[in-house]
Amino acid sequence: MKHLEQIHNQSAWLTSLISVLLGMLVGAGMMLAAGYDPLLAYGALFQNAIFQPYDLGETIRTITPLILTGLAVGLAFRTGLFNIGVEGQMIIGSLAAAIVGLKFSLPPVLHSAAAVAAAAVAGALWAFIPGLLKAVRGVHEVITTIMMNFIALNLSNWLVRTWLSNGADSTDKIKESASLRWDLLSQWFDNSRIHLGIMIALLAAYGMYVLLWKTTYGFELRAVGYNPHASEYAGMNVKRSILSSMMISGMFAGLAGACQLLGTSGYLSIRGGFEGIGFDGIAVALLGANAPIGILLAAVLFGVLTYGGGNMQFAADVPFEVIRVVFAAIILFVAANLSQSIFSRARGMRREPHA
Amino acid sequence: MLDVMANILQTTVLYSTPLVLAAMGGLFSERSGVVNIALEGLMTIGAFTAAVATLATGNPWLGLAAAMLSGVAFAWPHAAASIRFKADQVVSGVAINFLALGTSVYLVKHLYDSGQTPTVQETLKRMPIPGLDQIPVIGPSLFNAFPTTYIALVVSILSYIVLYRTPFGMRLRAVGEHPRAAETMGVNVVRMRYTAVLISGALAALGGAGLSIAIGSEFNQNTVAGQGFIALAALIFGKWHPFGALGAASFFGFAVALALMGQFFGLTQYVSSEVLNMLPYVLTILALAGFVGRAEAPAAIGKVYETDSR
Amino acid sequence: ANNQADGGFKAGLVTDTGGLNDESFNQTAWEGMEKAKKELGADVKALESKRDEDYIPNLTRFIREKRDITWGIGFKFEKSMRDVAEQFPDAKLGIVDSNMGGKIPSNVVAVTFKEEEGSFLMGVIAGSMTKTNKVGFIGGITSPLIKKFEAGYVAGVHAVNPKAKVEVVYAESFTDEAKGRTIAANMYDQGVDIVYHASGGVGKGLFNEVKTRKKGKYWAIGVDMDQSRLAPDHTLSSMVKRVDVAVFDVMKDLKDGKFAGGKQVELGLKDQAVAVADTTDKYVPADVMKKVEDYRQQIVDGKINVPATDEELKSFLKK
Amino acid sequence: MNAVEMRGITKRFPGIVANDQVHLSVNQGEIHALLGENGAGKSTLMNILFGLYQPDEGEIFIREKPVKITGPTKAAALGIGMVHQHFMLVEPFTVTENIILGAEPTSRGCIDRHRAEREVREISEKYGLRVDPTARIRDISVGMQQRVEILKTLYRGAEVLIFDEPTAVLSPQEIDELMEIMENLVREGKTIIFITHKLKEIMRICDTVTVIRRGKTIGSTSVKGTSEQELASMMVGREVSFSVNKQESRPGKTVLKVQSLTVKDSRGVEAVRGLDLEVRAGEIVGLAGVDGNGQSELLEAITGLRKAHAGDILLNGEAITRLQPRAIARRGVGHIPEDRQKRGLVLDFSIGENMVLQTYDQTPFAKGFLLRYPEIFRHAKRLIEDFDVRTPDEQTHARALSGGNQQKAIIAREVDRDPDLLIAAQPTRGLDVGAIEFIHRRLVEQRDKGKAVLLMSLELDEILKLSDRIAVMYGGRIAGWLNPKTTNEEEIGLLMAGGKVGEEVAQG
Ligand SMILES: Nc1ncnc2c1ncn2[C@@H]1O[C@H](COP(=O)(O)OP(=O)(O)OP(=O)(O)O)[C@@H](O)[C@H]1O
Ligand SMILES: Nc1ncnc2c1ncn2[C@@H]1O[C@H](COP(=O)(O)OP(=O)(O)OP(=O)(O)O)[C@@H](O)[C@H]1O
Ligand SMILES: [Mg+2]
Ligand SMILES: [Mg+2]
Repeated sequence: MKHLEQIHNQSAWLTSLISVLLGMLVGAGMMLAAGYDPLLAYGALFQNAIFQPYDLGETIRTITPLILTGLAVGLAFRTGLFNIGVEGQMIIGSLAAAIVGLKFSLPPVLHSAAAVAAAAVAGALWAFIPGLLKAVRGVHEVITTIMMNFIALNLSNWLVRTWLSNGADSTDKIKESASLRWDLLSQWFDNSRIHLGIMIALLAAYGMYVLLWKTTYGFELRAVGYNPHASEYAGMNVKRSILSSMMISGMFAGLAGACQLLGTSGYLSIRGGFEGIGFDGIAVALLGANAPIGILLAAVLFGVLTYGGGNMQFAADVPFEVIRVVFAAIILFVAANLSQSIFSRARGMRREPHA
Repeated sequence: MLDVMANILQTTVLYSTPLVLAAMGGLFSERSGVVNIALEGLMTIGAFTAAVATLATGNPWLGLAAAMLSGVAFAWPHAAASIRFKADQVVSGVAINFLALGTSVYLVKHLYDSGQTPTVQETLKRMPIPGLDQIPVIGPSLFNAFPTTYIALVVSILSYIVLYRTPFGMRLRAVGEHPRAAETMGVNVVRMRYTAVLISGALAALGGAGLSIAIGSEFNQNTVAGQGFIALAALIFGKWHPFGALGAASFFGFAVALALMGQFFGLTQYVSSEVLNMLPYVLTILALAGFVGRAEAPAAIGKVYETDSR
Repeated sequence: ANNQADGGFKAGLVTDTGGLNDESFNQTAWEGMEKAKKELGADVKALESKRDEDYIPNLTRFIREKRDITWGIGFKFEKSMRDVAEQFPDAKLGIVDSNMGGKIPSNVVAVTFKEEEGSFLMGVIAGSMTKTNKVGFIGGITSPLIKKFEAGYVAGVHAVNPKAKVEVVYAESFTDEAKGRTIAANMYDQGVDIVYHASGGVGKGLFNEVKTRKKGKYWAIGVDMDQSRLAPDHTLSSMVKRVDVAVFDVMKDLKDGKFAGGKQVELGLKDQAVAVADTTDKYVPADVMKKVEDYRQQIVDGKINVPATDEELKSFLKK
Repeated sequence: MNAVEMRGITKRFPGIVANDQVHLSVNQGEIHALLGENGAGKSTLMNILFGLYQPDEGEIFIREKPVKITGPTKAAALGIGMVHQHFMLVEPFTVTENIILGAEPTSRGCIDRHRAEREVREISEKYGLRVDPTARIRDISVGMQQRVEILKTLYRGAEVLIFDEPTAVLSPQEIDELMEIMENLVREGKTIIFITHKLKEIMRICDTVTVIRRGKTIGSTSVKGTSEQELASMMVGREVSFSVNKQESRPGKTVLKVQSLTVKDSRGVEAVRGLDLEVRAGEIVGLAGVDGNGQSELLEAITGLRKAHAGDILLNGEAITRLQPRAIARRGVGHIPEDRQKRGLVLDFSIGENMVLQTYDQTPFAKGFLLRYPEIFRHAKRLIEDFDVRTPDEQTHARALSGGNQQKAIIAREVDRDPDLLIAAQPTRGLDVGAIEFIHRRLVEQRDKGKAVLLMSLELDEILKLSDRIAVMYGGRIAGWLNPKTTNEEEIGLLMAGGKVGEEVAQG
């Protein structure tokens, strides 16, 4: 993860920008090879994603959970943990939000706040298990979080069918009082499903920044992430750090679930498989160098391409999947710092190893 | 009772075969010090290529060969990014997963104007080994299995021999533990890691191919559905050892079999099928927490290796 | 998929996450659209949904294009359809496979099928033809829709062969082909000789497995479309669900000025919207075919009330 | 005849010229010392000779023939072998596997284990390097590991052996053994290039010495015609004082009291067994012992990093036996850990952050739960100046500092916390004489300020020079107490090896 930090300096911004362009070029090449018109496709993509208020609102809605899952993955990475379980923690977050939204009756603002809080706590608890196993038994978090994803999926389906809906495929809509929708906001964006989750996501990003770089506890989390041995020598509680960083990560994931449920869908349904927003979070975090601002930007890019990509198929007949290829290419280019090596070759310099 | 055991064993073998192959792939890469979270993607591209090639040629063996080639082709950018360009290996692996899923589904839609390939008729069939397949309980599962199962077993044993008995394997492991030490002994770290990652691509793709032209008969975006990640888990669970990974993958298949058997025995009257479905995952976690615990990764895994002799 | 509008009739179709060519209801629905293009000169277009959250924007896109009708295919559209219907009261919408909990907005037509009726006939075939008195059913994800298949099938088996036992296993997936194969293999190994499935892609595994088994001894029964081409020598029958017919009929009515908004259009054997596949007589002997026809008539005539839920099945079996 | 000649070697790294027209010529069959401060460019030069780095300029001659050394394989073919400063051993592998790696004997495609082990045994007997060919590296002592390193070069038929700071990690006995081995090797006709910071070793065993400073050759001289003092000033460029000026100690009250302490190591074996120890204010207690006799476990127990199995540890009369590391540190224990990069620093943190690794949540560095970076950096700036840490600024990552400066940063941090008890474990390992001098002065300064100092070192020199009392550890116990004024290295060595000595100072 080390050299991703360099994204913070300005030449890295340039690198990212060039990588995005190169990535889109790869996508264009693929479209040309298959006989599609890339200009038409990309035109449709951006036109769809940002130019209409409705679509802009929907794009922001798409971005919202990506920010949160990106933060979840990024925070864990920062503290030396690989949380592949964001997907599952998000499912559990949705589940908790649904339970509160359906089974409780509270006044409007309080109700949604309670549902959001429940989702955050549930996500944190779901991440607590792999955290605990890692801290106490040294079990690799990659395995446990992968397994926990599948457990979450089945658990959610089971509860939806047996408890939350009386044998149906999906629950009822949550009570209006628990919703994160805000009519005024929706109206600004032409009745799209944009919701207050975006505020939660932005706050969470700011929260991660403050926590990690401004607070004493974040100092400890980062120290443990970089060097658990030295941290232990300095008197920090390494196990507690692992636990809390997993839980904060899970909390972000849970919030993403809350946003999806309380803002976007309004109900929980039986899932045939993973939605993948949690896995997308891995890409968002890595592209965003595990830093809040980077994650925000990466989520925007991801969101625009994802939502706009739907229109590409509509307007230019290009299969949506080319967007995934574009992503992959961007990530590879950024990670390999390819543009930089192209530059330095142009200047006749040799690549030097970094410390 | 015996036929129940035979059934459980059969399901175990069926389910774990692709996992074993992919885990062996991961083994080579990670033993050489390159994290391979791209197993999922490599399986995906293998499944895709196998289906397409078999549809085109009518010969599933050519399908397997083509799948291995495609695995090598998609492992190559992972190798190049993480070895040559010193990218973060997790990042690069995640990118390969996107790349493989994107490319394969894109091509399926382009080629067949559909979300899945047409049904492959010429799939690999079960191959009974005369005589042995008559042994009660283990006969029908182990000796009347898909060719991919035999391949998986052979690959596991070969992996062990190659990694622990040959100079190549010893160098590969040395590169994963202490690349600089290996370099001072004249081992070409970069070439070694490239080779390992490419082998990894071929094997993982082979595992994926089993899903589309042996057990299954088509490719769609759900064909692999997370099995690459399970294979990765099996590799870690098996402590980066060929037989460990083989055991872990089989354990997982066994847990799936148990969950299915539960339904046959009417357990669903007492517990929901969803709950039974959690069993494999819960069992894996319990096994890890209870018996296996800390697994020690190759020391240099995930670390970028800086050569100075350019 | 662009078409000239002739007579100005425009229709849109949004698939669920299964996609357009899913060899299932999305695909048959699209066939209905294409028929509308041919016979009604309609301008038809489709949008595929990647995730559940895409349903609303996709429906909205067609509505904003002022399409005369916009279809959402699959029960997963239930909630989204309601939202969109309320937001755009002037738009006309159609949903397949859901009655929207009985409360159908006035601008939505809800098309559902009596899958249990067709499944009952599959049960009749299986119950009549089993040699082992053990037949199987593979379900996808446990849900009311799949329960309809199960209940009808079990009832049908029971009706012709009360001694026969039905093994029911849910894969808890609609996509895991390997699991389908494993379940099928296990069923056959345990003496089941005929397996019916209602499990989407999981069912492919059933056909893969049965193909490798002895001809004339092990059988599969397909669902949604005629699936006999998946295993031509091992398929007894398929329960066909004519989404195309339903979709086309609704659009034809609409073009003629009749729109069944706010109503549930429930189609069964009587409407020939669920049916026994044409290829069934290939391996099913004439006497069984006759039995099937008898039961079909009784159901059409309302003499048999086919159960559609676990509870209804329980009381049906008691009789 | 010249075994090796390097002419006009220049090697540049980003921002630094590590070797600047360096000249080195080594005679066949001699032991040639390479001397220089930390960062002078010794390792770089040797890495070039071994083919790991390519020089930007210059020529190399082996046995008077010009060569291009493109990689370690080429170097091995030319008969050059290197024992690296940081061991190049694959820990989970066996001794044999490490030795044959890259040149494995095979039969039918597989490694011929028996032949390999036989060959290893043969060479090790020939040169008197006893090792167990089947042991795993992680299970054998550092001295053994070094023998494996030497065997690796011999297995490949090395004629010229480079030893890069081989003695830094060895106990006195092991150093003696190594010297013997080196003499053996020369007797067998090998040539040795020997890098060390210990002038005494050069005087003892080398024939010629070449001094480099800041990447440039200062000169070459025969060891016979020079002295330690002269070498030191050649190397540093100024006079260096070897003796530490310190007054008589005036011990005060007991700061640390360890009573019948038993500690188990990671494998559950008792590493410390019923040990008693006292350190008083205003004295330096030197803890000598062969590595692995429980010193590390003792220090870890005192600092709270390892649970005590039995016994008590009192700090200023209060039990700290069961306290967490943080609580112990706050009660006044400073700790300079053995392995600075692993334990002492977070290499990816700035110097500033590293300087507050224990105190980041206290005033003035934090207000409530918020960090105050301006204060943190101000603090770091002061320490950097006070302790002469060579770094561009306080925001530089610790990784970018040389080992010596990293060590200075740790000492600055620990001393500045003003602890009653300062534990220093191997504080000068691998450092050059200039840096050692500085650190020694700081430790004595602490003592004179009335602090209790517990110094653990494998360097008997250092122990003798700094300590007011010496405790020798053997087998998890204090084998004996010695008075530095009256004892000598031989006596300490004897105790360290488990022997008995007549004169001991009374404890307490
Ligand atoms: N790979 C590298 N990249 C950049 N700079 C380097 C590299 N290796 C060494 N240096 C720099 O080159 C100079 C010489 O380092 P070298 O390791 O040769 O010193 P040395 O004399 O061996 O020191 P020591 O006594 O501590 O071992 C140092 O300033 C160091 O910072
Ligand atoms: N690969 C590298 N890239 C850049 N700088 C390096 C590299 N390797 C070493 N250095 C630099 O070399 C210096 C220290 O080199 P060296 O490895 O000789 O340290 P050391 O021997 O541990 O410390 P000291 O020389 O103080 O004992 C540091 O400034 C470090 O930044
Ligand atoms: Mg050096
Ligand atoms: Mg050094």
